[in-house]
Amino acid sequence: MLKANEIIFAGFGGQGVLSMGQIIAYAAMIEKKEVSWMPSYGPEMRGGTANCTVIVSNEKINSPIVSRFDSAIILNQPSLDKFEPAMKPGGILIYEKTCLVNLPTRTDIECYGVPAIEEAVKLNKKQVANMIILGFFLAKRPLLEHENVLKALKKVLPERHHHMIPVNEQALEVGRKLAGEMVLA
Amino acid sequence: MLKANEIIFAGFGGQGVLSMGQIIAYAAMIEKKEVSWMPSYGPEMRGGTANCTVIVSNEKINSPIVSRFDSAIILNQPSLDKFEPAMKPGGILIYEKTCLVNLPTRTDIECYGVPAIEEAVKLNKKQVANMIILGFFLAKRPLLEHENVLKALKKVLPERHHHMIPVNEQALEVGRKLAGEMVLA
Amino acid sequence: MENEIQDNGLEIVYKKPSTLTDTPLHYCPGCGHSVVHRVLMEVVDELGIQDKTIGVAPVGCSVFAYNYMNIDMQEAAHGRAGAVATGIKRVLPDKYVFSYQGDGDLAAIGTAETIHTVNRGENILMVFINNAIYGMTGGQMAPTSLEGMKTATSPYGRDVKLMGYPLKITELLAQLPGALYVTRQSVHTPNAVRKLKKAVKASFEYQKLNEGTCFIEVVSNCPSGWKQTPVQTMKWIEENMFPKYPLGDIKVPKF
Amino acid sequence: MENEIQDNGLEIVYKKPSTLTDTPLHYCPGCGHSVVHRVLMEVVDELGIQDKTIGVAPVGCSVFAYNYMNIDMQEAAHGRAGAVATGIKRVLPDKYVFSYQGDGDLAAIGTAETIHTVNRGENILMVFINNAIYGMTGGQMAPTSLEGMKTATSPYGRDVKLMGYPLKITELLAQLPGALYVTRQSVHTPNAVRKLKKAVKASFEYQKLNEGTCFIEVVSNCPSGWKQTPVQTMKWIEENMFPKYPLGDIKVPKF
Amino acid sequence: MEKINYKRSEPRLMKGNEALAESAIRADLDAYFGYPITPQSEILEYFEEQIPIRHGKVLQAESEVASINMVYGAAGAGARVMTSSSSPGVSLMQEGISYIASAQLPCLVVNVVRGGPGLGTIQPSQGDYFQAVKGGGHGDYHLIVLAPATVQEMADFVFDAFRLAEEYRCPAMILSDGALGQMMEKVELIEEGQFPKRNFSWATTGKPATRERNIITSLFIEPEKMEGINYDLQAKYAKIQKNEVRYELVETDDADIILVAFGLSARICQKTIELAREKGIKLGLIRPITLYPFPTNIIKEFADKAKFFLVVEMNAGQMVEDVALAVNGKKPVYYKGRMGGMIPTPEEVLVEVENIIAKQSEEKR
Amino acid sequence: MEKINYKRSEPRLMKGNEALAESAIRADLDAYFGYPITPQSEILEYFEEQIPIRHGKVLQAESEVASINMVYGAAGAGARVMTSSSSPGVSLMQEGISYIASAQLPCLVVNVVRGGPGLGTIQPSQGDYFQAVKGGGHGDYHLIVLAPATVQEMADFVFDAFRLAEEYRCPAMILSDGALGQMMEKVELIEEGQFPKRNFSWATTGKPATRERNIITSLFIEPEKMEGINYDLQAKYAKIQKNEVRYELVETDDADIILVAFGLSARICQKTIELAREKGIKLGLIRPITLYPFPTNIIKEFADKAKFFLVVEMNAGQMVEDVALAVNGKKPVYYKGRMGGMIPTPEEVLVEVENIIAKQSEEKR
Amino acid sequence: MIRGKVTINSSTCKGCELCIAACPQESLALSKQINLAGYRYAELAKDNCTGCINCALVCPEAAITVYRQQKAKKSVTTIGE
Amino acid sequence: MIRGKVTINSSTCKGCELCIAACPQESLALSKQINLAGYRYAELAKDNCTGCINCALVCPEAAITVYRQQKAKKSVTTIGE
Ligand SMILES: Cc1ncc(C[n+]2csc(CCOP(=O)(O)OP(=O)(O)O)c2C)c(N)n1
Ligand SMILES: Cc1ncc(C[n+]2csc(CCOP(=O)(O)OP(=O)(O)O)c2C)c(N)n1
Ligand code: SF4
Ligand code: SF4
Ligand code: SF4
Ligand code: SF4
Ligand code: SF4
Ligand code: SF4
Ligand SMILES: [Mg+2]
Ligand SMILES: [Mg+2]
Repeated sequence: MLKANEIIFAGFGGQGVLSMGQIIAYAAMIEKKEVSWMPSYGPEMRGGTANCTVIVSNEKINSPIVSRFDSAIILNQPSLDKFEPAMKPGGILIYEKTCLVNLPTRTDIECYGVPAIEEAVKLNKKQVANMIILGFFLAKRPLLEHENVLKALKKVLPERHHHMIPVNEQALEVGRKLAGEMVLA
Repeated sequence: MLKANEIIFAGFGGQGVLSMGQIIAYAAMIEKKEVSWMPSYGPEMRGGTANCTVIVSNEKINSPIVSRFDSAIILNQPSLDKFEPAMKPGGILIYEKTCLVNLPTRTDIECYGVPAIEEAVKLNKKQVANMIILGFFLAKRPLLEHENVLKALKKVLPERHHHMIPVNEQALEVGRKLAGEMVLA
Repeated sequence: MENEIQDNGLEIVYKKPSTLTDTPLHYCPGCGHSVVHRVLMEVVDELGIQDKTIGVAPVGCSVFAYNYMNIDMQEAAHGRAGAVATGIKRVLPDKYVFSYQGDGDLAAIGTAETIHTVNRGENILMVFINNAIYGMTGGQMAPTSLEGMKTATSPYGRDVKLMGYPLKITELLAQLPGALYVTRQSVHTPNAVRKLKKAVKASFEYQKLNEGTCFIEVVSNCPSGWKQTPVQTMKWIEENMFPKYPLGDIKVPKF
Repeated sequence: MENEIQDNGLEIVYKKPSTLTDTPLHYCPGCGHSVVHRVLMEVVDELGIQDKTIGVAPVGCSVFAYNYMNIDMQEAAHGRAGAVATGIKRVLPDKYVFSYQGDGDLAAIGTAETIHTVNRGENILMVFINNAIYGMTGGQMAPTSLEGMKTATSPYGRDVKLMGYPLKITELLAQLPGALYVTRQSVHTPNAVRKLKKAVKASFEYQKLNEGTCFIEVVSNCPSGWKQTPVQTMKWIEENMFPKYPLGDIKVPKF
Repeated sequence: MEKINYKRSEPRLMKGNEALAESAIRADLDAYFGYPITPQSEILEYFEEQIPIRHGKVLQAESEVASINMVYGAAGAGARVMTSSSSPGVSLMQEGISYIASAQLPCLVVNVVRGGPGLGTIQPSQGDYFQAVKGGGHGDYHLIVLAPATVQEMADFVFDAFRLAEEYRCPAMILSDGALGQMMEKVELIEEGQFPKRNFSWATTGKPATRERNIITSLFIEPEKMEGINYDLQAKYAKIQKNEVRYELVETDDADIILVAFGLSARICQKTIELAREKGIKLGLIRPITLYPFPTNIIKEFADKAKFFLVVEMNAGQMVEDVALAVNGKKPVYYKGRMGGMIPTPEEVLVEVENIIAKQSEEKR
Repeated sequence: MEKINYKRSEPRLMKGNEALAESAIRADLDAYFGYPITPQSEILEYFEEQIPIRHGKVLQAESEVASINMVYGAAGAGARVMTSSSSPGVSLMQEGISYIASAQLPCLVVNVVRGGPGLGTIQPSQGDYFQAVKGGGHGDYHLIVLAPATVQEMADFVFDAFRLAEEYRCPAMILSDGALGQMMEKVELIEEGQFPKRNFSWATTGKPATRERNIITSLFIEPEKMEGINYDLQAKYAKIQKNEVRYELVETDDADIILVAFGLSARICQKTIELAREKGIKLGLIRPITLYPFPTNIIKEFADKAKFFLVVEMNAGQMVEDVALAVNGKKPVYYKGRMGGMIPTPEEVLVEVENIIAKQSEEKR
Repeated sequence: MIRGKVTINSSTCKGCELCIAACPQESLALSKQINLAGYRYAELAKDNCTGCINCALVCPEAAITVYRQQKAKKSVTTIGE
Repeated sequence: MIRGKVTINSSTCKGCELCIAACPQESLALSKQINLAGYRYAELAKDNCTGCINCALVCPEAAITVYRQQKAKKSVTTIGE
């Protein structure tokens, strides 16, 4: 594993990008790794683009601000346009298939288009598309133990949504499976 | 005449100490002398002690703040207590006779007690007591031409009080006369 | 885009006013701010006063109003739109000046400026968007938030004895002699929008008379802050806002 | 100084309250501030609450109130006495807290704090000295200055259309649900002083109930600012102030 | 500055703003008064959620002006009290802060700085350094200013701030920024119940028969008296300067070039050091933790050893003046910064360092 | 700084505050917004008396917060506009000033400083130097700050302030003090009608069909844009620093000890020079007239010649930092001051000079 | 019944459904597609529009243009009444 | 008629004359003397005081103490009513 993994989660507000990042962050903390989670915040909170940067590291994290990424989870077109160029060579970029018009073009990174919404609809919960992607990502980049991701999920999900834990777990699993099937985008 | 004369006018608010100072200042300006007039201002405006410092000089005045005085016009006890010690040796200190309980004690300055209120009452205008003192002072220290003092008087007196110019002039004259009669307090 | 009169015998009976720019509005879907912007610009269009109108935007969701209204505008510090508008109107007395403010802006931090602007009878129009919440900063309690209302800063519901009562500032202002015309309108139905527009138009016309301040409260919504769909908010306005903030004219000029 | 009961069969029926210090008051001769100070301290004496009372002085002529009242006091920034009193009362809810403010302080710069303090129904007493002028700074126009009144900043008389109308803030405050008891009193006659004292006493007693803000406007005088003798000012109060600021209770608690 | 070993809770992942608020509750806060503003509204929101079910008082004020004056009142009544805001809101507090400093009341003001001037942006900035350390209000006064660089410090400094504020009867400020407020990191919070309340003899709690009345004021109408107050304040500041300076040294032992940076910028600089050392450039960092009192002496010391200083700030160059005053001409002092909500990258700081090195060796030739 | 020879009226004896106000009317002021506060209420009072019978607009606002925001509105509408206050009132204006600087509006703010901090006294002080020159509000901005020392300058600097403010689209401040505001001196006022109005293309006067709409704002939500604004501001400040520095030298030709003082303090120092030279001590004075831009270069120059610098201020030592930054360690820089409304006497300044001389010669031995 | 028509700017529409709720004819519905901003947008779903402009009056995005059968000689305005 | 008496603190009295105006008995008048603060002060000029305390109620300086003929068994208070 790398010394640190610098991950960007980006999409529209409401697609769950911030909580994806938080789950990773919590899980990393459970594993006693160093971690930082930095949202972009703004009046754009209310729609528009939302993103967060997560750093998972085995060493103390100095700058929580990074401009180049090892991993990217992309849920809309503006985010792809913004972050594709910022990927480090050899990095991984995962996007939701139906959300993009123009696909990534870089060849020095791994790119995967995940049909997360489609799969989520199959689970009767469109909202868990993000968890499918997360499952996919963690399968491709096994930064964290699965059980810790589940623990983190419980932390991040508000109490009142705890009845949705099973379907979220299911979604993670779906993503993980998709990752097994998919070798390159 | 001295290079500069540093004068303090001090008494209760309402006794006309500020305007005495202004008259001197205006007259000095008319004579193309350098001049500064500095009030002590404060919540004490409304009663309590009021004073102003006037510097009349043939040269440019640098510091308008002085702590030692050539001349003092004193209209109440607290002012005497405060300013008598601040007199330069050889200076002149003029006070209203009925306003003091304890008289000045310094022997290295000229001290005069002027019965200004008494004389003002004789003129049927108690308010002109200050002009009597001013006349007295200018007789003892002829810093300024009489006619310029009269011009200054017109400047300082608000329009609506211009009918009182004659009685003010009279008062100046009374003071001047008293000065002639009085050699030492 | 379209021709005024179409080939097929249809004529345009409603289109976007020309004084509204083409910049996409940044507001959340279904937000009343946008409607009020449009109504204002319809009136400016209609009265042909684009070149004589100066607007003042607040700090609040409508901080970017100047991106949408194609008129000269100033962006005021939070709560100070009344003072800024006063500054403009005093030096340009022949221009139409209006301020546009949210409930946090106008009725919390700007209370003093609001009251004194109206008390001086500044000859301006003040447009007051009451959405019972601080929209821009993420849904905190506003002075106009209703009793028991849950917001980001009243998570257990507004406890009026601790946090203050819903402030009916419009009623207070109506009592000031400087207030010429004070009305409460809404945007919850097409008819409400029609009435709002009438009020705006009247206000601009009154402004010529130099007889005092016109003040329009618009009972509006905040789908994001209220955590409701836009359609739900309109119902909620009727059921919850109107009992506290009833619609209608509160003060009309007597001539 | 004197014995309570004199040899000659006379008994003391009135003397300076013990909670008033011996420091000579700095106010101008005949100023109503002093009378109100005394009345406040008479009530504190009478209720025996010196150890439970905390006062807040404003910026204004009464800035030095703490020199005269022998109780714990804080001096607030100009206009902010309502906020300061709120701060105190929130952390010491069992104490009696009152603020004391002039018309410039309470109704100009402090308008927002005043309105929101009352709107929250802070369980305090606000004493509001309306002398229609800025006494301390030398007689400038206050929000409550009367129409046509000449002051240092309205030398041609207050032109209400340019400078604002006399602000009846007390009437506005009375409409806020947080206001428990709102009254307008005066100091122009012995009887007025008697009534004022009743109002003060009632207010302190209401404060125990935690039911909202008590607000007492005192129509007072400013011989220096008005350029009148004290005796003249009392007449002027009656003839000119009362028509605009009529005496009496504006809101009384309903229990 | 005193170092206290508190008992701490298990690590949690928290936003800086929330960690700060939670820490304040654990520091036995009596009251919080504040007004929403991005990027720190979470502080108020956290208190509104937690205080009613735990302890203390919380009130959303009608403005920042009201907030700071409520703080004044509560502090004067002897309470442990705080407010928080971001740049424009803190500007509105300047009069109140000057009053609090003058009346010598302990309290905590948190500024989660955003890009200015004016309404600006809501992104992180350090543009309020001057306001914080030179006194943005009127007259001669200071706040004790602590600059956290991590979420952990956002939490911990609440305790330090209150301790110092109460010890010196001096308002304290935590000068943070939007990034530190919004980001989540692991934090081990100090456990509740370890931070006792003091009994302030000067507080206005109601005058019992047994003592003179207490007066909280900043008005001393005779200038002689007001000057006396000022001498007292200056004596206090001298004492604070002597006893309470805090800073961190990072790889300075062998460094011949010294970066000086606080808060978020200091973390950027740590990364720069890493990058620089890979290239064989011996960079070190002095991180002022207390911005007032400023760590003048340690910088002075390094002025003998270092080739030059580079001050890295998220502003147009403010702390660089205090560094230059400390260095006092002994060595060149440079500035590198970004403004208005922009954050310098570790890489661009390194480029700056390299440019200066190049320029200097050119000058020598 | 440009020097313009205006036609002037016959000398009059006037209070500093009134001379300033009269001068503003002659500078064709469009509007004044203000709130009473000692020691500058005469400014508002003068306007309320004169403007209705002459020209312009005047309004007593409900507060200083309102005043500065009215100024913002009127300035944005292209008017020549000003406000005035004293220390606590100016603190309340800090948010508004930051907005004005950020929106790049020309206007004049007068601060007739009194003793602080807090409510303080109403006596003269220079305790607001930092606030004026470092920016008491949030973010990186500056005011052009002029420091008059005479009633004549109180009047004249109004013209300079407006000229600079309008040329640079930058708020200007006249930093005076209670003594200069209250004292009367002879003044020869600039006659009316010599100071033309500019036509500001950016002003919000109503959008005609022929131009794009004008927007006055300080909000640039993308930090990249806000940084752009900051770069523009900094470029402007650099230009101001290059072109507009103003200072006065008093008997510096042969001086080996340099006093540095502004405003009233500078006049005290002139007397000190007189007294010193009687004793054979070769004192000279650098009087900064513009406090921002600060006359750094001239001080630098003297750092080569002078034995030491003594900065005399009516505060706890503020400008002394800027002097030390200019001297940059070349010579010792000392501070002598009084605080909270007290004014140093020429004699005590001289004593300080003599003490330093004694100390220095002792150190040599 | 008067014949009308609306056109809706599908790129600025945010799919708030206020127009749908306001239409007395129930002529409007949301699209299946999403636009670039990620919203499903309103469309004329039935051919029974009367051109009453209700939908346009409540549309926050000013996204709706309304057409109506030409009447005698009413002059064209841009105004909602 | 009830017999009363007042004593007036001549050093704190500021001669505002409010007591004089308020006295229904016209018992009070200003002194010829001035005190240290420069004011003529109020004095009991006639012996017809009833101890009604009106003067004390309006006195800004709290300079007046009022005495009254002892009645049956009223307890002494410091209060004006
Ligand atoms: C001095 C200051 N305080 C606080 C803020 C933060 N702020 C921005 S908008 C806002 C409130 C917005 O609420 P409202 O006025 O009701 O407008 P809405 O967004 O609801 O339309 C606040 C508190 C600020 N920008 N400046
Ligand atoms: C922020 C601020 N602005 C202005 C002042 C100056 N000031 C002191 S008292 C006062 C007004 C006093 O008037 P009022 O409140 O009516 O009290 P009064 O003196 O009449 O009792 C003003 C404007 C100040 N001290 N602080
Ligand atoms: S947050 Fe609320 S007020 Fe603001 S744009 Fe969204 S819906 Fe409208
Ligand atoms: S100025 Fe007026 S209010 Fe102030 S003390 Fe004098 S009379 Fe009273
Ligand atoms: S114009 Fe009227 S009928 Fe036609 S779609 Fe709109 S609301 Fe429906
Ligand atoms: S009202 Fe406007 S924005 Fe909303 S769905 Fe209809 S067309 Fe779209
Ligand atoms: S007590 Fe009554 S009667 Fe006696 S002096 Fe006073 S007012 Fe007059
Ligand atoms: S009322 Fe009081 S102060 Fe006034 S004259 Fe009578 S005793 Fe003296
Ligand atoms: Mg709102
Ligand atoms: Mg008053």
